[in-house]
Amino acid sequence: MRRATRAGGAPQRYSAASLFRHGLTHEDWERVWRTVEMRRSYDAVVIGAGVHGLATAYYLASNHGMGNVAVVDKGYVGGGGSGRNTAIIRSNYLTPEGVRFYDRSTRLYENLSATLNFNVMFARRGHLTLAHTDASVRTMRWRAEVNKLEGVESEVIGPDEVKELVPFMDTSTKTRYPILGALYHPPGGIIRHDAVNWGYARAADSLGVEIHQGTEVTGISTDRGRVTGVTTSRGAISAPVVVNCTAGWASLVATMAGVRLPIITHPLQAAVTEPVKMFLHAVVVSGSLHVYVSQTDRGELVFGASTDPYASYSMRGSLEFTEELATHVLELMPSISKMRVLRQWAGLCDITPDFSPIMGVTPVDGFLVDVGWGTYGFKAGPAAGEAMAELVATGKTPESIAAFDLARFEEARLVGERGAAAVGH
Amino acid sequence: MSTAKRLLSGRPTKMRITSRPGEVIDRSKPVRFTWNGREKSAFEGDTIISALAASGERVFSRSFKYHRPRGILTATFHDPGCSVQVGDEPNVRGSHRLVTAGMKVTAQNVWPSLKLDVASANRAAGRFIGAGFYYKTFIKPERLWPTYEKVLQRFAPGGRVSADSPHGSYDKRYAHPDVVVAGGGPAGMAAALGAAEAGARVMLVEEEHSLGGHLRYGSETELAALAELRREVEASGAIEVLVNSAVTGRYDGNWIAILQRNLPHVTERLVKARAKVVVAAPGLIERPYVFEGNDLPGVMLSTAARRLLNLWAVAPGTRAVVLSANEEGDATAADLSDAGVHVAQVVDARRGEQVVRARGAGSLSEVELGDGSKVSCDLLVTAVGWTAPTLLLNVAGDRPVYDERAARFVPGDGLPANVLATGGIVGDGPTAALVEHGRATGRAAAERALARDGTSVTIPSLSPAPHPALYRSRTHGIVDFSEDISSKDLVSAAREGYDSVELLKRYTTATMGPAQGKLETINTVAVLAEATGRSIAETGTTVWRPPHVPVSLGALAGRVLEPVRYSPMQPWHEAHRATPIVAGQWIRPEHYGDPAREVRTVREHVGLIDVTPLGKLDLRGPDVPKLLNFLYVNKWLKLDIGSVRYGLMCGEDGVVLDDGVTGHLGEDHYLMSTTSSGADAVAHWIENWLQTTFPDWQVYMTPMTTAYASINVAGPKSRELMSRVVSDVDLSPEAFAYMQVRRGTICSVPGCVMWRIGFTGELSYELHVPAGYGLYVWESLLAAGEDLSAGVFGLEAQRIMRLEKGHLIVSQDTDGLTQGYGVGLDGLIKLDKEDFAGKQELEWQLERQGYNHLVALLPDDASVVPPEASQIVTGDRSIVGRVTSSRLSPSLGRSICLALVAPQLAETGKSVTVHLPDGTDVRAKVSEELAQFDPGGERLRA
Amino acid sequence: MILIPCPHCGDRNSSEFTYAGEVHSRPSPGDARQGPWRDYLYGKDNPAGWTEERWFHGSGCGKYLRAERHTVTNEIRATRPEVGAGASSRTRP
Amino acid sequence: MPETSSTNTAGAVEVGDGPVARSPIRPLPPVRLHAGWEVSGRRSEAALQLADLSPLAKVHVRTSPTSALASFLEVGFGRSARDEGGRLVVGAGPDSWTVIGRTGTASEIVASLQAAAGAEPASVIDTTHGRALVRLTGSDARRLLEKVCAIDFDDAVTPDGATFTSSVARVVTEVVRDDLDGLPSYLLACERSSGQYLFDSLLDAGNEFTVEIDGFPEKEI
Repeated sequence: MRRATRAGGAPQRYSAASLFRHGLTHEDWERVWRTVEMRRSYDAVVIGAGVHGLATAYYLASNHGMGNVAVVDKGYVGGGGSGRNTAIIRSNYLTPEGVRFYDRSTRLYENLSATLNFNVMFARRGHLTLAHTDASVRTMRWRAEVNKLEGVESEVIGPDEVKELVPFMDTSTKTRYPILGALYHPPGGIIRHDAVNWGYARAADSLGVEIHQGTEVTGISTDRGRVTGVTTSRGAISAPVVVNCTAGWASLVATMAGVRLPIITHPLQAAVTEPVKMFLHAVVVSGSLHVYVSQTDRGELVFGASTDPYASYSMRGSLEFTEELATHVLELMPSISKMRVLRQWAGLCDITPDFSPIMGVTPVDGFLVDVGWGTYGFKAGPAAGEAMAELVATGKTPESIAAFDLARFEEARLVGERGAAAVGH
Repeated sequence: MSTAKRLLSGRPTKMRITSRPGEVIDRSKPVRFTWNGREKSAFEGDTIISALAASGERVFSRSFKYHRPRGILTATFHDPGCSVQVGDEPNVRGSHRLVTAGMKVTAQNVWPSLKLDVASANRAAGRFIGAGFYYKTFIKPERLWPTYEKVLQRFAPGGRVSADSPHGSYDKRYAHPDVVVAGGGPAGMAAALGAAEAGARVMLVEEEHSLGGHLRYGSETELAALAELRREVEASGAIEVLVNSAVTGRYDGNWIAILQRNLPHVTERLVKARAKVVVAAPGLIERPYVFEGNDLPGVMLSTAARRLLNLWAVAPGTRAVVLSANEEGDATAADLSDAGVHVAQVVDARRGEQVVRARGAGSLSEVELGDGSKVSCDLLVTAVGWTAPTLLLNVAGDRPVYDERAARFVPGDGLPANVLATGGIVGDGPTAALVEHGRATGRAAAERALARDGTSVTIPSLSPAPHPALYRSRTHGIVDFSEDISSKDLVSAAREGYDSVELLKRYTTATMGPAQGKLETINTVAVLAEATGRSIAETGTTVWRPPHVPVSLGALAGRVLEPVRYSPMQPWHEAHRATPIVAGQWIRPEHYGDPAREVRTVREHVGLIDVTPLGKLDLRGPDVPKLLNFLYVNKWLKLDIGSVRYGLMCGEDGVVLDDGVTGHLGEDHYLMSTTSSGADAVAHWIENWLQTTFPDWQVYMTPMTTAYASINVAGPKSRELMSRVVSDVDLSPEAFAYMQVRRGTICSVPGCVMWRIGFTGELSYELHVPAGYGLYVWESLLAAGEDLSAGVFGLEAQRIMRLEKGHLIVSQDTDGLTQGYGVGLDGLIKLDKEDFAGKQELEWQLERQGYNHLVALLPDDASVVPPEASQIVTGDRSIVGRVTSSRLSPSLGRSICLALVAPQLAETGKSVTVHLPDGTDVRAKVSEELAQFDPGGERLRA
Repeated sequence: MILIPCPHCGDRNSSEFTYAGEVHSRPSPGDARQGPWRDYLYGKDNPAGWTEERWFHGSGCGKYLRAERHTVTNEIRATRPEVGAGASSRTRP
Repeated sequence: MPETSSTNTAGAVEVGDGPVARSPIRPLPPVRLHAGWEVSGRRSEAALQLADLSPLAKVHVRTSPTSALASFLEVGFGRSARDEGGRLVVGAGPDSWTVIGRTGTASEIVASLQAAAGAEPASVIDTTHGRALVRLTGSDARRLLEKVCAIDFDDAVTPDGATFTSSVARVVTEVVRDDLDGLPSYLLACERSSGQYLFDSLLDAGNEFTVEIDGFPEKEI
């Protein structure tokens, strides 16, 4: 096994000082990652250059010294769900295993800029999940209680406190869906998703990982129940371990290895408005109204909703999505009716029956999956990458992801996030 | 006196010139408005910017990053430097929005003022804050990032919203035109005419305030052609014209979104048109040229100059240099001269002449040419080529291809049959050629829309004219004016490795601003191609995403349509100040002031509750028993007429789905009740089985939820009360026993169904009354029970009483994984039935064991009510259950709970630790029975 | 908005329907083993291409129908009733 | 606490002469009793009118389209027609019909249909109390409906007599085009509890056409 090595010596440091120097000299910056010839063999192949694939490769190299790894992607770095999500970070899940896992991820995110020497702009904004019914208040309290027992900051707050955090919110009782309270999760926030992808890619590259964009996996080779490599649009690669880190196409990639997944692919749409001066600090989610919204540092509102109601691989977006979204946003904040939607887009989400991911081994030896991330994949990237890297390197499933194995469906051990994750961003 | 002389003579800055043949202003109607608090005058027909330009203003905003002054670039909707705040409306497109009397216009993105702009210090730092600089700095220490972030947020572009702005009035409309023509220039107008002539219903959509496209600011011949086209469109009875409206996108099934902005009674309206065929005729967008100083106020596109001159009679400057690579440029030079603007020099790019840089402090004063010569001027007009706005084609699946000869992207060959294109997006030509192409395309569209043969329609060819490929001069300048991205930024990012269009776009944010790539996409691609040594064709272009123009949230939301459902007794509830609770679409009384008193009324006397939202399904047919036997976990093949039975439904995964009672009313006739929230789901569930799996079963299911007003009469005196209002049913305990159903007359209302069941644990009758009589019966019952101290109770009292009785509420005391065993109803599940929904999983659940159990918990301190969702924990704080329901029981004078707990805790007398939300722990004991009140059920069966 | 040719009502917006997903037949109750049963509950083909699926026309005729839909383009090439109700299937030309 | 007088806000009718039935849509004054139902006696002359017809008898039929009862009903799915008794027979679904008759005639209708069904399987249910029914009449009716319903109301697609079920203002609604004296007119029926909402939504959408409420009509159906 090749040990991880610095591909081109120590990577160029990013800092205010280096920025200043470059400003004076006008030298070109070093390339963020190399473009190299694809080799015929690696210690592991990761399919998908999104945050999960890149983080897996990065932690393989950084934590386990395994740098002889190829990340292959049919598109470009961060071009799938990792570049299309609404970049919300939180850990206020419902089940203890979920809370622990996402808490780990949030903590990795909090330090990620320094870890990767790339400013990923994590901004702790506070995260509000609104409750409009007594049932929903109960669920919020359930989440708050589990969160606190797991050491995660969460609290159920009342309409007055909601109003204090979000002055634009209509917290009167006159609305069709009055706000009865909210789950307030101070550590929640937003991040620059592209920066995370690029930061991981750059850091992994500097440790020897090769990133091959524009390289589509067309087949997965197996021999007597063991994976032996992949075939790609640019030739075959042999590898004893293949990790499926795709989103949207997870079923199709798994099928190449003969593995059937309990996944349905749904489009998830998002939209952004024209910028206005900052007025919404917190991240606001309403499960009942199927909407979540935050305001970026650039002043744009970024919105998302629940997934489209039918299976589809279409990323064209729909009008009804923006209509529903606007209806519900204005239900919450009627005074922003004059703000305008600038752009809408869609990504693909792999939804599992229990709204929880599938991580770990499959019936095919060496073929691992890190899939089924539904609408909550981006926020899990670092923790999933870290755990998948450990699994690849040690061959043992880490405790943190044991509950999320593929076999749970055949063995009826579903994870209980179903109640909390309907629109859980 | 020429404009130039007049202006140079030092008179007030009046740039308005004498009347132009195509001008759209009405000089007889002056309008006054304010700009940054100062009063300004305009004419009706002026846009905000044309009026300000007429008054001599040149700077309308500051750029996003470097806070450079910005003036007019395009004089169209997409003018990047001309967004302004109008009253409480941010980001108004000043080059498009018409001035109205009293309008309060202010500049955005300036602090503290347009003229004195401290942030422009950023300009000096420009060399250090190129694209992507954020990613490379503010990394350490991380705790300082929020502080940096706050600073950055101050410089966020855009206007302001205010928390007290009214929602405003918006609207939507569905339409079903045969043909939608997107774009009302000459080709679009002709297409509409062609389609209408062929018999189609047409919707013609134009972004500007009137039809005509570029003809509006064209030559006299063009104006004459326009007049003729307008006359024809008006004369046609089959064309609906929407001006100041834009096709914002095309979605699956030719679902066309149109934003209509020209209506008197609503701010904006979203029209959703299911078009049979759509014709894209958006025309062309002129693209800016990249060179140093290209964003100085005074540097503008040739179309901008012509629009200012010919539509609003505004001189765009006094002394002009014209960089021309095409006829439009030449025509602009001619128009400028004609209007009295001195054209100092025409730089002919077709002869290799070049503009290298523009200079000026605050606005343009000098242009440097390719030969090094310098020309002083206050206006530089560029005419270097065109961009085809292909959004509609893109979203229909077409991928535009780069036409090297014409130096622009043109439609590919991937259009579906229900999308056609015409006009400038397809090719160039004189007006007659555009009209001819448009008319034929319109006819072809109609043929397709009306599903006719269509072979008779020949569409003449229209191809893009050759054009020099001019993107960037030998200096660097701004590429994305909204995002303040220079060509230098792009080159540097490409060299860093962000060298595909998508990566470059994301890294630099080029094309991501308010103009959404309409002005800057091609230049971005060209600069990237240059930086990577690839051709433009190889580099490709980004995908245009909807909407074509920004759409207000108000228009997208439209009229507020949120269905609400009311019971027939709602007027009474309102009159008696019931506290409402929203339960799905239903608005129900939670209580009438004092739930505890309402409980006592029921426990001691008799109370009425409105339970109309309970799902009620009428089931008829010989196979109903089979259906019930399949849906419920218990047995249903033998149920006497006149009896009701409780049943539990599970999904195929064994998870508890719903519960309720079903009564056997008559031969092959049953009435099923479901939970209120589960009514629709159960109806679908039943239809699903009947239609997809058991099509041979003869069952007709009819939802009857609101055909009946449902009233539960509960309490020890309920039989007494019932006896006063029911004459045709023997109410004696022997004749009408617990779990039986009778049909009869209540308060003289025939056709009522009554069954003896009891969620509250008291002797009670659930009455289903023909809904129109609901209010009458409710009031009559109360009147009849006055001396029995009859009262009403709401949902809260009912919840308390059901908890005293230990009855579960599906989805409160169960969750998304709770299977049938363990919820206190194990005896109900009959695994010896051949088949029922969920049977397999329930069998395996039983084999597997280890599932949670629903138990009643009694806190040791009877005054403590653990909030619902309080967790039950072990000594090491691991979670072993949770409180699902809890209340202070008025009947027992103590707190009571239901809880789902791990199996090892589900033993009578077991003491558990309940962790309260306030962080404290309390102890509670598992009770023997789920019911704490009358566990034997004697009151119920009285 | 997908336009669904309801075999009973004609072309209607997909918002009138509830998506009921891939069609999987129910293992016969007598001999259900865990593997096939759990696959019936959770397993999915999830193809990127043509698929046969059920929709429920809740805001229309109240009938289930089968549709052949392409999951990438969302094109529907044929629909037919789930049970015979007198209406014929619709095929797009 | 119990009240003996009617709490109906229109409140003109005294309780006492037997049961009073009420529409889910609160009637505008003057309120009168008609066949036991409270109805509005208001008269409008507006060009666009909305009237509450909920008291009319409504009978829901389910049977096979090949049954004797189906041929007795004659009308096919998507169409509507008056029978000899002046009742409106609506082909509401592939195997369902709605028969609308004058107020108070539901049991007659049920009896006649049950007789026609004979021994064949059928479900004949009086849904008078389960459905709200309104009528929108006027030349702008189509333009109003186009704001809240995605169906094509063009004469070629939805002529007089046409019927369909679709979403109107987001409520599942049975719509029957039933022109009155040459004026476009539409009957709209939805489940009862949403009746007031549907009525209010139509009024709101009709604001720009100055729609007015008309009382219960002389000619009921």
